[in-house]
Amino acid sequence: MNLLVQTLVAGLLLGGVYALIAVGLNLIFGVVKIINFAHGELVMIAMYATFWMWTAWSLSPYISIFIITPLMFGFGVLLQRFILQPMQNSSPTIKIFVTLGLSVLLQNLALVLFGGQYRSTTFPWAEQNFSVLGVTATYGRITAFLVAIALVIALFYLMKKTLTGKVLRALAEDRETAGLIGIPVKKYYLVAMGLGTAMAAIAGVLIGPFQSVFPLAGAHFTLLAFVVVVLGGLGNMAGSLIGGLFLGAVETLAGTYIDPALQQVAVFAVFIIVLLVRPQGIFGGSARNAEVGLK
Amino acid sequence: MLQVKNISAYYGDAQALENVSLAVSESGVVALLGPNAAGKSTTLRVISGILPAASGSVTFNGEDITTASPQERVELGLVHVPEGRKLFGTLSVEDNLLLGGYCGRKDRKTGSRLERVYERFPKLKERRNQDAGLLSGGEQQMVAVGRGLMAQPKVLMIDEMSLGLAPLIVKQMFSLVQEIALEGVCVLIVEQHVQNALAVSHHGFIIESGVTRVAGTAQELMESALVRESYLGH
Amino acid sequence: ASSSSSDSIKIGAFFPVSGSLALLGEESWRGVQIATDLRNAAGGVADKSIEMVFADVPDVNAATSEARRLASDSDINLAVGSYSSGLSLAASEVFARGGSTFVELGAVSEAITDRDYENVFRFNPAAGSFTKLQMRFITEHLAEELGKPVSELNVILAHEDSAYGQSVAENAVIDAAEAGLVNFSLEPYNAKSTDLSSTVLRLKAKAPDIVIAVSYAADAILLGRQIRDNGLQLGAFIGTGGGHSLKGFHDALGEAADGVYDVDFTQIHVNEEFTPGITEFTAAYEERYDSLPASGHALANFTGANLLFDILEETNGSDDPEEFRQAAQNFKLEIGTTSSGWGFSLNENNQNELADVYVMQWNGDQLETVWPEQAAIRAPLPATPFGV
Amino acid sequence: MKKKSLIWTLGLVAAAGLVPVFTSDQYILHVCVMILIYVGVTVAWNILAFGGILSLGHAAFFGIGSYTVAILYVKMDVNPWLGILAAMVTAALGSLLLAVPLLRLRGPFFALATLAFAESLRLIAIYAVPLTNGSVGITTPPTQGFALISFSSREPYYYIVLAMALIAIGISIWIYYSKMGYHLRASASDDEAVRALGVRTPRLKLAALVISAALTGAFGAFAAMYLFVIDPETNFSTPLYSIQPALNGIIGGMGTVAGPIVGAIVMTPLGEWLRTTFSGTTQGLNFVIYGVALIIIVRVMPGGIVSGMKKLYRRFRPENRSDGTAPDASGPIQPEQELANSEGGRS
Amino acid sequence: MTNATILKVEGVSKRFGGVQAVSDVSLTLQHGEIVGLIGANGAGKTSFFNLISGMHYPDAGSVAFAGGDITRLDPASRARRGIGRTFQVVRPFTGMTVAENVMVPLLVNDSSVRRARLRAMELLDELSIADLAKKPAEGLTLAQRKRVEVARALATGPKLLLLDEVLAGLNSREVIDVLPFIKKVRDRGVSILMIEHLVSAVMEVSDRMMVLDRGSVLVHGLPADVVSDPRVIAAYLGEED
Ligand SMILES: Nc1ncnc2c1ncn2[C@@H]1O[C@H](COP(=O)(O)OP(=O)(O)OP(=O)(O)O)[C@@H](O)[C@H]1O
Ligand SMILES: Nc1ncnc2c1ncn2[C@@H]1O[C@H](COP(=O)(O)OP(=O)(O)OP(=O)(O)O)[C@@H](O)[C@H]1O
Ligand SMILES: CC(C)C[C@H](N)C(=O)O
Ligand SMILES: [Mg+2]
Ligand SMILES: [Mg+2]
Repeated sequence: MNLLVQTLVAGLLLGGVYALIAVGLNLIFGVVKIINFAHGELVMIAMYATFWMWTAWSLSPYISIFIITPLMFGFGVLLQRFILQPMQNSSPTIKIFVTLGLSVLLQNLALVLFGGQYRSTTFPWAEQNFSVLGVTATYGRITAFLVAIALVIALFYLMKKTLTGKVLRALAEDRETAGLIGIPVKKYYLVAMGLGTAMAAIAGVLIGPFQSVFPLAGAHFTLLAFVVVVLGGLGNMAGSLIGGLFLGAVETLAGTYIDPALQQVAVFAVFIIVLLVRPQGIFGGSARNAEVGLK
Repeated sequence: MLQVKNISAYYGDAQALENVSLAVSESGVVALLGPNAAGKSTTLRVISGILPAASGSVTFNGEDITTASPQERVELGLVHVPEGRKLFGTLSVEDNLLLGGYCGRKDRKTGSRLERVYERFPKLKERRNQDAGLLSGGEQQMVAVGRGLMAQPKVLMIDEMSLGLAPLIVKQMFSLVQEIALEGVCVLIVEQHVQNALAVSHHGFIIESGVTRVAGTAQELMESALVRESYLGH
Repeated sequence: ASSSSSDSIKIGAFFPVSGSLALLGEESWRGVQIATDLRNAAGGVADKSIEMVFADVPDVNAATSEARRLASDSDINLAVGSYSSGLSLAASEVFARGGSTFVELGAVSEAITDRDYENVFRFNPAAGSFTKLQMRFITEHLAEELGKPVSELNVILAHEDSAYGQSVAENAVIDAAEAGLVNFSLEPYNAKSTDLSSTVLRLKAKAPDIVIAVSYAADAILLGRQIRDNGLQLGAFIGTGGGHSLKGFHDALGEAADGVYDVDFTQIHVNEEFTPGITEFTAAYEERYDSLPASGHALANFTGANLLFDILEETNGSDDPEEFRQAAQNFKLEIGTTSSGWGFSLNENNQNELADVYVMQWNGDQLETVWPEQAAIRAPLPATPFGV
Repeated sequence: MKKKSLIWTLGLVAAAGLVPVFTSDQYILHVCVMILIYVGVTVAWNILAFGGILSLGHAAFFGIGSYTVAILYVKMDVNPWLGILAAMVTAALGSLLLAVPLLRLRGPFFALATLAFAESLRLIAIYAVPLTNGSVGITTPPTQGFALISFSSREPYYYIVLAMALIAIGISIWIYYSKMGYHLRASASDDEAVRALGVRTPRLKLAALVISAALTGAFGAFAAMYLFVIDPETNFSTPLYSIQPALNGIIGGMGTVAGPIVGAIVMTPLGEWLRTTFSGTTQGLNFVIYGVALIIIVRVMPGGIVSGMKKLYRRFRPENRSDGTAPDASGPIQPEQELANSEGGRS
Repeated sequence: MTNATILKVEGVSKRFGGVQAVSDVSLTLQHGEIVGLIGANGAGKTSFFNLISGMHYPDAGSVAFAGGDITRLDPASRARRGIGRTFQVVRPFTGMTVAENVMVPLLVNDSSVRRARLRAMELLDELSIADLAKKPAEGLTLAQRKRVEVARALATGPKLLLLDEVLAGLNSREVIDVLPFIKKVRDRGVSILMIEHLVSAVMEVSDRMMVLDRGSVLVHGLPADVVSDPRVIAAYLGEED
């Protein structure tokens, strides 16, 4: 029983990380319509930044996050402005390959700059254990989890209630018409990409204290984040949260009770099965909605 | 107020406009007519800035806006309601309207503008929270025009305004256009209902194969042999 | 037919310096470079200078491709490599089938020398050496220290599932049985996992006395951290080279890493009398790269490259495969005579039988050799792994 | 146009056939073999692309093919030629596992499902040690001979894979210009509309998937014999056999007949060249350059090399420029085609 | 069902979420008959077409065609049995030329690409768009695309043709040119069901007309009767001014 509870807790905490990474991706995928295969690399960059700020200036991740996040927002804006925007009119497939190129580039740039070493941000507070009834978790993971939830709520509010959110949703649907009615499309794409990148950055900083960083540290997250986004429903931030938690739980449960070597297989299997049952994702709207939204 | 001089335009390598000129004044309805593929929609696209003019000029209130962005033009009051309505289907009716008012959002009068649109289209008020994509064609056209009005246009260009609308609605749309024009807006309509269109407009232009062929008052056009022959079929 | 030009010997060198194996691939290549430069500075081999022709082999396809490229160079009849078992299997296969010589200096999978290729050699210890030493250490030292008879010790080997982990695990099963560890089991996990909660929870459920781990870098750190976070108490924890030798492992875990054992290629904190030449190596490394070696791989490759040069000295600089094989078969060195402490004597599979690994223990940020005695700089200390 | 392209094609085939006459450099031949393997896989991948279906999981079929031939040969002593045929069958059967996703998911969603599918197979190949030897993989025995598809020099491999690639290209051209090609291309544009016209698209897409998978399996099997080491990390490698063929196809011109061929011919040597040129300098630099090159190529020629070249060509022949007609659609080279007809791929 | 009956729809209903798009609609169509379908926007006309062509399945009711029940048949099989349709929002196959667009349905029953090409040209000629044959379909104007749509539907060799607002976007002159063509198609033995808002045009070609209102049949009868029916005037046509 305790094993089950502990497994579930571990899974949900892990799922929080997935959700955190996935919401940013969701924004980019949903609005800018780019399958960003470099999303994991954005996380990786933030992890390096966290590490260096901690090692060089002893800046705690929970402080440096306020520096890194805006910087990464800017980085996202630059990426959009100089790499993605000129491609905006190309077919989605073409754009995929630009981001793939970007991912190869960033991974290897990190290798060129920092070498293959594994670096860890060892922030003691984050490593302390919090334990209730024999179930334990570190502060670092709990923080990441809570921030994920807060962020998703914030983003949900942003998309549904604010003008910016409505504009982003309109862009997601039909960018040409949005431009026609006077919305500065390019500016909002910069915003969306910047926000998405900032989300990735927040994720990177928060996992810094418990995940080592190396050039390929982010690569693994990209596919998982896509799985989460698709499961949760495109453009659905709450869906990403729940999808992330769900997958985290599936992964650890499968690992503990089936075989750790097969835990990823279980995740992918669940992904494909869910898609078959509900192609629009668990929390996607009605089929009609999904169709309109994804045109 | 809006003056289009000798524009030409291309889609890739294919020329769509060769030499189109037109001018509209402060208010009233102006009809832009022509057979299929003449370049009417293309002309509107050039005017609203989504398609660049290869040559020629577009001026608005004396200002040359040939290279201005669509946003700048909307801010100036040049608003385009595209063919096929092009609503944001997953957004509610109200959100669609609000986005139409994006450019004027800073004056904080969006609320009252919204109310006026609802007054004009009470049906939309009923459906304000419904996803626009689920409306019927006629309702969608209302939202499209309403969205255009939200931008407080000085010139409102409506492409294929009555396409796919029930006769009842078509009638409503035509009288609506007249009403809008009475409020000091110039409405430029592209229409296939030539007779109805000329009946409500005071001016008209006929484009054929990317060239302005005829320009004149509605009356003149109604009486011209060309129009009777090629558009009215009698 | 050797066609090396009279004044230099060209040797192919395959290491992954990009991609996921880049870290230790680069370390291994550094070891070879240092050996080459030192030897050339000292006059080369049989009055010829050594020229390493390098090829980056991030994955197996690249390894095959590069092996073909170098093998088709008529001046290259001999190659070294490759750090990773998978890459080695591919590159050596190309060389062996082409009739040229391949000398492995760092990869451990038994399969490399088990294929009975006449011209494929391994100078470094194989997976079996790791597991044999681990079992010996458990039966001869830890059992007593933990106060349990060998037959009652609960030992689990957690391993990543790449060729390296798999190969070690296969040997461990055999060696554990031989050593009388009846209570021995395996826990495989995926090398690219970003979370090892499940593995740790399973371990916890099985309450082992000793955990042996076969890990690369990221997973070694992750496993350590999650053991600590879950409060999994162990009598001893033994790494198997790879990630557990890296300085980054200690950096990430800090004091919690102290007391963790690790069986690996010789590291720099070792009885220097047993490893003649190691100080020169360390000095040369520090001078070139401005830091200490990240793990034992640089040294192992350094030692291996020097052995290779010594054998080439015997053939008078000829890299003819047949001559090389004869010379290598006849070449013998006592244990304790090389910079890694290894001796040299090839078995019928061309595996160097006198290459071995040692037990080390983390202490501060040093990985100190503690067992067996002739290599040790201190005795193994009892400790609570990961601070729990 | 038709005649001209026929002459071109014959010329190219003849040139390809003559490569070993001009060089016996084993490395160059090796690169040529790799190019042809990629031509084959990309052409196979592209059959789905005709139907607007983006697969990022062809490594699955490639790996199934490799493992089929290797397991049959090494563990059951089945002749590798038969093994290649068996590989086509197993890859085709394996592709049926994707049948339901294929029919239910669209655009990027199917692509992601294929990606996950191939990753799963890789993990399963690692896990199923008794069958696959796990990560250690399978090495084919060195015994040589035509019957065993094992030779000491590259030439025979080259001719075998050249023949296979030509067959694959032939099949792909045949499909493109047959009923199936028209229906696939129409389905790429609007699946619902094409069904309303009487085309049974589920069957059609499934056929494309199975053919594509079987061909990919054949090349996977050949590659297994050629590279003799078969392991999950390589033979089910997403970058090598899922992404790269897609990349070749897109860079060449997705959904066109010539595009994937051109793409594979350009991209394979580029990667080789970068690696050999920059290896030994700064680690990873070659991939940095590769990444940059990729971004630039895709940006400069978003429709792929083939249509990029056509545009250039037309630019230099102004008399062709504004006659308003589309390029002749009956030639083997098609005007640029996009996978999804709209933004972001519809779901 | 008599021999001359080609289509028999009985009591079909369809609901989308909160909207009852079609409710209990029945219609019988005889061989060689043209029936005009009119109704306000959102009345359910297109949805009714979708039920006949198989894009959607009815929640209740049945559809029989040429003597067999097809209520559960998929769209492709219905097309093969002889139901051709156009889409209100035209859907040309992009990336293909106009001729190739028309070849797609022709290749369903005939594998010869050459024959299909010839036949496609004939059809395009009939619709007077032969000059567009080699143009990419995406570069056409709306009206041109509508014609391609009709050509494509005809190319399926239909016994029943469902035309969804194919006259929309044409001016009066062009409409006058097209109407005889529709009659000609009918004279070849094709039954036609057409949705159109251009009442004068539908009246001219239709044998009967049916008016839908909020999903249900409002009036069904001879064209002259239908357009003078006060309910139709109130709900659809509006008072004459
Ligand atoms: N997106 C496009 N790409 C290429 N060519 C186009 C495109 N849109 C229109 N054209 C071409 O430009 C010319 C003018 O088209 P336009 O849409 O302006 O005509 P229109 O007068 O609005 O016709 P309609 O009444 O049918 O809407 C036509 O020849 C058409 O084929
Ligand atoms: N797939 C769908 N999902 C949800 N609602 C739908 C769907 N299709 C149609 N509807 C709704 O059903 C009703 C009938 O729509 P339909 O398209 O059949 O009307 P119509 O009579 O063809 O109108 P129009 O003349 O404007 O084309 C509308 O309210 C529409 O919003
Ligand atoms: C980490 C290392 C010990 C790996 C090992 N060299 C191998 O064979 O792959
Ligand atoms: Mg138009
Ligand atoms: Mg309709």
